[in-house]
Amino acid sequence: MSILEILALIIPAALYTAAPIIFTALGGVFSERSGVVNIGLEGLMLFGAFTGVITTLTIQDSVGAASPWVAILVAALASGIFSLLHAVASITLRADQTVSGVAINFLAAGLSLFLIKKIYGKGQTDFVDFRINKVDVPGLSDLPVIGDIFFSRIPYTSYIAILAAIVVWYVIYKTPFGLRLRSVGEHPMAADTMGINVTRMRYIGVILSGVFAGIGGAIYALSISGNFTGGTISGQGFLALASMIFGKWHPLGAMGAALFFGFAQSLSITGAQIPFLKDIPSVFLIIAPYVLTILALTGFVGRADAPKAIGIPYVKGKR
Amino acid sequence: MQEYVIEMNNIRKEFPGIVANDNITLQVKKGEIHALLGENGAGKSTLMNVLFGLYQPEKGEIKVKGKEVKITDPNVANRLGIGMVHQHFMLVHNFTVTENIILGSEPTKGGKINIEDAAKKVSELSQRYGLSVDPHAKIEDISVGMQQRVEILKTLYRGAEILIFDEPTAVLTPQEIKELIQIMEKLVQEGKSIILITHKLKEIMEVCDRCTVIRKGKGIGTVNVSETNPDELAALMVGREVHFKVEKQQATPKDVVLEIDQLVVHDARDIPSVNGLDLNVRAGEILGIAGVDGNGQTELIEGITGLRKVKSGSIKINGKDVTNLPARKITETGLGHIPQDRHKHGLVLDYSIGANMVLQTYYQKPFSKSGILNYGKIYEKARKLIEEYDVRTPSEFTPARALSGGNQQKAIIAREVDRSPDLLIAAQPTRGLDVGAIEFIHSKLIEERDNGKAVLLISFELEEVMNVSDRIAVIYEGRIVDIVDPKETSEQELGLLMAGGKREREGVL
Amino acid sequence: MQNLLKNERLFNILVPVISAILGMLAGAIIMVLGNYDPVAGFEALFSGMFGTPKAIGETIRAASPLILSGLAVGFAFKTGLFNIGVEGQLLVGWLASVWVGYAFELPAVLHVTLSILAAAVAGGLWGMIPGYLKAKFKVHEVIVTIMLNYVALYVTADLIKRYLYAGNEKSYRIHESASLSSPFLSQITEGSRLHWGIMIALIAAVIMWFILEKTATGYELKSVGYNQHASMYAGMNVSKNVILSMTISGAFAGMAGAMEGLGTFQNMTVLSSFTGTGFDGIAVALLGANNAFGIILSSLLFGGLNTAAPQMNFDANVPSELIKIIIALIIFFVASGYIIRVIAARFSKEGK
Amino acid sequence: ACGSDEGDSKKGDEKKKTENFKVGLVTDTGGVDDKSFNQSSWEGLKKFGKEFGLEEGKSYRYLQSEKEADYIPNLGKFADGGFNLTFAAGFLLEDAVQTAAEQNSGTNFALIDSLLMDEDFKPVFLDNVAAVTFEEHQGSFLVGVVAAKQSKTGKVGFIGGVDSPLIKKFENGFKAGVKSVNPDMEIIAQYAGDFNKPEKGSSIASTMYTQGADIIYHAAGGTGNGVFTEAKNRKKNGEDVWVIGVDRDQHEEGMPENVTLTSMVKRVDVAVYEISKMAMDGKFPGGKESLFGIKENAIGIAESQENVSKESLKLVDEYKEKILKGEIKVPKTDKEFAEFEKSL
Ligand SMILES: Nc1ncnc2c1ncn2[C@@H]1O[C@H](COP(=O)(O)OP(=O)(O)OP(=O)(O)O)[C@@H](O)[C@H]1O
Ligand SMILES: Nc1ncnc2c1ncn2[C@@H]1O[C@H](COP(=O)(O)OP(=O)(O)OP(=O)(O)O)[C@@H](O)[C@H]1O
Ligand SMILES: [Mg+2]
Ligand SMILES: [Mg+2]
Repeated sequence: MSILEILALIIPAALYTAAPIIFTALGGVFSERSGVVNIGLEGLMLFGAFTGVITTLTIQDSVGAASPWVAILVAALASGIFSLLHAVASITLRADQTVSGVAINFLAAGLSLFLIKKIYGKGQTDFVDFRINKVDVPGLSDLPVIGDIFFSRIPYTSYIAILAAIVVWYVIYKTPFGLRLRSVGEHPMAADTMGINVTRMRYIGVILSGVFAGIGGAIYALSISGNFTGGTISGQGFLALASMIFGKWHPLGAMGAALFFGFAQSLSITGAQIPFLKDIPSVFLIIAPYVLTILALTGFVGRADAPKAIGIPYVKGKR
Repeated sequence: MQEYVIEMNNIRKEFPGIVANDNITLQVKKGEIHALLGENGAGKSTLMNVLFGLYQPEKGEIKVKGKEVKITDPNVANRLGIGMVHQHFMLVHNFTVTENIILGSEPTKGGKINIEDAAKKVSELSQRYGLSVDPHAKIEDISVGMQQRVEILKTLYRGAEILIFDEPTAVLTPQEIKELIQIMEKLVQEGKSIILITHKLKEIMEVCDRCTVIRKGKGIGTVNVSETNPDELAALMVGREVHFKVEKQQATPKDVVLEIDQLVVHDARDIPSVNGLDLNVRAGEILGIAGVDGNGQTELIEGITGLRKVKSGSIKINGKDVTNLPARKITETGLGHIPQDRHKHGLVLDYSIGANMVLQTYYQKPFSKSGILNYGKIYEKARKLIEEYDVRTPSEFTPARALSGGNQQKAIIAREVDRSPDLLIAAQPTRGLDVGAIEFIHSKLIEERDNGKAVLLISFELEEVMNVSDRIAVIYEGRIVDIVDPKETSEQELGLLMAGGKREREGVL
Repeated sequence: MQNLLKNERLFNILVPVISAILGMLAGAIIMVLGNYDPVAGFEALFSGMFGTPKAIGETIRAASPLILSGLAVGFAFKTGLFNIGVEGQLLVGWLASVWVGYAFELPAVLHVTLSILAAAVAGGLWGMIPGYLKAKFKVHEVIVTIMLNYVALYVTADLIKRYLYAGNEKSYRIHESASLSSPFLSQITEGSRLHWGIMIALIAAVIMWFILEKTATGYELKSVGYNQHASMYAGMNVSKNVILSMTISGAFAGMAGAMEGLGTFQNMTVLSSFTGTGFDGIAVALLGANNAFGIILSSLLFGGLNTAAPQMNFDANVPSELIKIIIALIIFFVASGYIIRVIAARFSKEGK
Repeated sequence: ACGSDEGDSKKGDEKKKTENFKVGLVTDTGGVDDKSFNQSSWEGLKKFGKEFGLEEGKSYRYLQSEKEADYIPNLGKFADGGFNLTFAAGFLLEDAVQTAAEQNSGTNFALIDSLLMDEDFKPVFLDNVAAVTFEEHQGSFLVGVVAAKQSKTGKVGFIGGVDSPLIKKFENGFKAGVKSVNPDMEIIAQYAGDFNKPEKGSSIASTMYTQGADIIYHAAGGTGNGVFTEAKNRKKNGEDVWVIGVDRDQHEEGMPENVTLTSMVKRVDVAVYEISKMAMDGKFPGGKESLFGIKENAIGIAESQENVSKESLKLVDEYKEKILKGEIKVPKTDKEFAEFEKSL
């Protein structure tokens, strides 16, 4: 295989697998930038995958090919509402945010399967009839060289994810909302003295994390797995969390990290069929994404500074 | 007709278990600088937080320009023209100056923050009041004095007519204090009114028109500053007479304990901050280091105590070379250290006050035997120190976090002095404390001196350095530029030396 | 003040207990909503937890690795670190114990000890990596431990395949001399798989309590967790303590793996997904307030609920996922229970 | 080979026998709707139960395992509940069956997909355990024949879940089938290392298709879902690619784009049904291996044959005959395959 052929294999695969992680990591950015730790991304993503699939299954006969797209919106809404649990516990009730996030993960896993069993009488759903397909982007996919690498056999959701990262960056760094969100995560009391409603901003941050993780989960289920089982979401949320930290709580950084994960993973898969990588024991290729991430953090990415007030419930007047 | 811009009548504010404000009345005239004076924990900040809408009072009324108002949150205060410069700065460290100022009322253009417009407005404001700042600098990169200007600009940006300054001078250098006072005067000329909280009676005497004194949550009264003097104010505040002049005998210096030779220490950005410094401190003397903040004091202390690597030069304690030894080795050689930042370095706030008392000695007998702690002995020690140093705490098991700043400081001093180190480094030991606590700490330092210990005092407060030290070393750009006798030097002269010696400068406070 | 301390202690116990009860109640409500018979459900659940000697034995057996993984999480928490990597450390510990249990032939007591030690060392080393990276390069331990979980999962599977493969996706069995299983314990519990591992878990709990509360090392570890700057000021070696803390935490996790390797299974399966015990450890530690004794109790509760889930399914047809929901709700209640504590603390403060 | 069809019992005593007969199934963590052998086992059990008028939930039922540690207690629950026979779905339950069988010598167990093994991995037999295994390599051989016959590119792929002796049977049988038809065919094989990672399945499939393979046979459980996803995406974009399903007729999974060429079916249900019946008739095949293959109609290619050409089907029948006659001995391991390939 030539390098270009290899890239034409790896890059689309990376973009394909990165999309759900990007969305979920962006959700994490919203929540943690507002000062609320979100270990619960995994659960929120799972809930999104769950609602995404059952919505598609329910409406596909009447809505048709648009159903997965509608389902993504429903999943966003559902996970947004689900994330309220985390918000109420960790903001209003001042629960330990890590604890609450862990509870979200347990709850999402238990509740979704419980409901699946209740609704369908079995432990997993059928496959959806309409998926989010990989497409050749009209026009662009015919471009020489980059057409095959960047615009062929990639679902639209991957481009939407990248676009979303840019939009989120703009919102967080260029708008009053973003400035206020960040101020609440860094120094809530300062924000309070400036008349910003800390509690409200944090609720918004957490709910947005639910919305984005829900989208991420739904995209995973509707573009990759095609159905929902207990194992559909197993670790992707944690990978998104890692991406967010790796990306230093920055939307574009998180996106870059998610793409890096996707790249390393597809390299490890494709590697088994690339001549000079073929002889390496497969376990090395399989662990490569994880080891590379650690090395990257150790070597050149440097220290990540979390938002200052993260994890600390805001209590008016407390120093 | 309105005599007062602000009237707070019979304010009562309770916290669980404590009445922070008990029937306090405060009336501020338009265009005056009104001092609010009281011991640590008297309830000053609380009263101001009530005025600013951060707290809701249980009882009492607030009138702004004669109209009764309910200040339910800071937004309401802002609208009423009340602005507050908080005791602990309310700045987001990784935002720019402009971002901090506009936060909450951002000018936008098409949904996007119009940062250029805002920066221009900030520049204009800062010029108008002589508060020079760089609108695009990040807070974490600018000095404390500069940060305070940002705090002031925040209130002005919102069009505040009544400004509250909560202990603004505690963190400033003499120069900065002088500048601040000029700024305040300018603000008053513009028709604004100021409430100033400070523990420094001298400042009150210098700039304030009237002064309201509160003690233990109760209003004691309001006096015209022109009709009173520092002694009377102090007595009003504490409820007894206070001695300002520290009583001390002539020092009898003996052998050299600390010997610093050609010391070079770099700061966090790897720039030489201490640059070829020589200094000796003898047993039985207090050597004060005077200097403007940022001339290498922090790095000097960190170098001596082993918290920062020394680039070159040597440090000897009792003749033993301790250069670049681990911090613990240096401590064991005979060093006591009252750190500048008591929350960051001095205490583990989540540990009980008892556990904090053995922070330097927990691994030694009798507190620890073959690695096993003896909590009986630890708390016994703690009880003794609490008693001896009058640390006000419910018990030795109370978390250090729950103590007031003054009592936290006393605990640190108890711990460090009790080890009876040959060299005691005291960095800003009285920052933010009331006169009672200051008196206590100064007397402890002198007691140590009289016990034949060497004391190195670093302070930005000239008055403190002048009062307590036996000799004063002036630090400038990482070097000791002169050593003077406090009895033969005026604050004026010292200020000149601190500013670089030869250059013509007006004297400082 | 004395009162306050007493109240505080009371609340430390009361909040988890109330939460557990509320969690069960919520479970009952869900059963009713889901058209299941809550009476039958709970009958089955309780009988599955402690209804028979065998059920009790199985509950304790399931609790053993949970205690150790809870200790691992709790120990790190107490020293200011968040070890999400317990799962990975457990896996390498499991493998190490099985390896030593299989590859050597030694007298029983020695062999068991050595196998457990191997697990502790392997888990400790695995935990040391994020500790070292945090200390030296300031890399966030959460992300490193997440990554290392995956590395452990794939590497242990590969090592079994390469060196210990007995077929059917599992390793060789350990020798009898390395086994923790006990015919005696099994007999008194009427055929459960209860093994001596519970003793090790209990001893480990005592060790954790002792290290943290009674030793100078514990004083340092906690101090570094609370305030690195002050610890440095006090002459402690911050890097060393961070590494040590993660190592000890990892060692506990590794021993949790030994519970599976030497106790329950006597071998290791080539796993393609996580056991979940490491993540359950987070819940256990939280419910147990990171306190050694609390962790034992919460492990018994969660261990019991987990072992009883199939029983509930078998007898009352309630999907076993309900247990996960109940556990999640208990965690929520515990977490939010702090508000109860705050309210009560205020009351008692006023009263004094 | 065992598993005869002679269980046709007389109507008369059937009633009596069935009255007290209880049969259970312990699944692995997959559950009875995993579209794989758990599901297939349960279907067999249901068929059996319905046919003999047993009451579901009481006389025949299943219990899903949540985790590895549940296997033994779950088997024990059936034994305690007085079940005459309990099936254990999957080789992962081997240890558990051994332990449970020893503890409950009064009841019978049947282990699907494996023999019991001792410490040195030598087969052992217990009188109350029937070991039910399948000749998946034979079926894989047949779908290999179809693949070789219908590939237009001369290149086909195989994707396995995890690299284990069981899945190796699928791989080697498939390769042997392909090579038997056309020794020049190129076969790419890769293992995902996981039965539940659809994104890996999709990426591997993508790589294989891009390299020119037009037919992929998967034996990868949930990971295989990704293979279908990839094939459907490609077919939608006009590429002529196919998937060969595994275990059950996976025609459904290929819809609506219709990418399932055929499937290798492994009729666990047939085996479960047969063994249950034998047990009821007092002919429980304990203490030995019951092998199910083409002969027993338990292995073969799927019934949905709309995408398989006439010629392929004919060829499949020919090879089936040869296998049944013993003319072809289908390889199971890498070593056997190497020898097989040499002999071609
Ligand atoms: N948020 C709070 N919760 C509970 N009690 C508080 C709180 N803030 C202040 N207090 C109590 O109110 C009293 C007054 O505190 P306040 O901060 O107003 O004192 P202060 O006069 O500003 O002291 P200082 O000079 O040290 O700044 C203190 O004794 C303290 O016990
Ligand atoms: N949030 C709070 N809850 C309870 N008590 C508090 C709180 N904040 C402050 N206090 C109490 O207020 C008292 C004084 O606090 P404060 O911080 O004003 O002390 P201080 O002497 O001014 O310290 P500093 O010099 O650091 O400003 C202490 O007794 C402290 O326990
Ligand atoms: Mg104060
Ligand atoms: Mg104050």
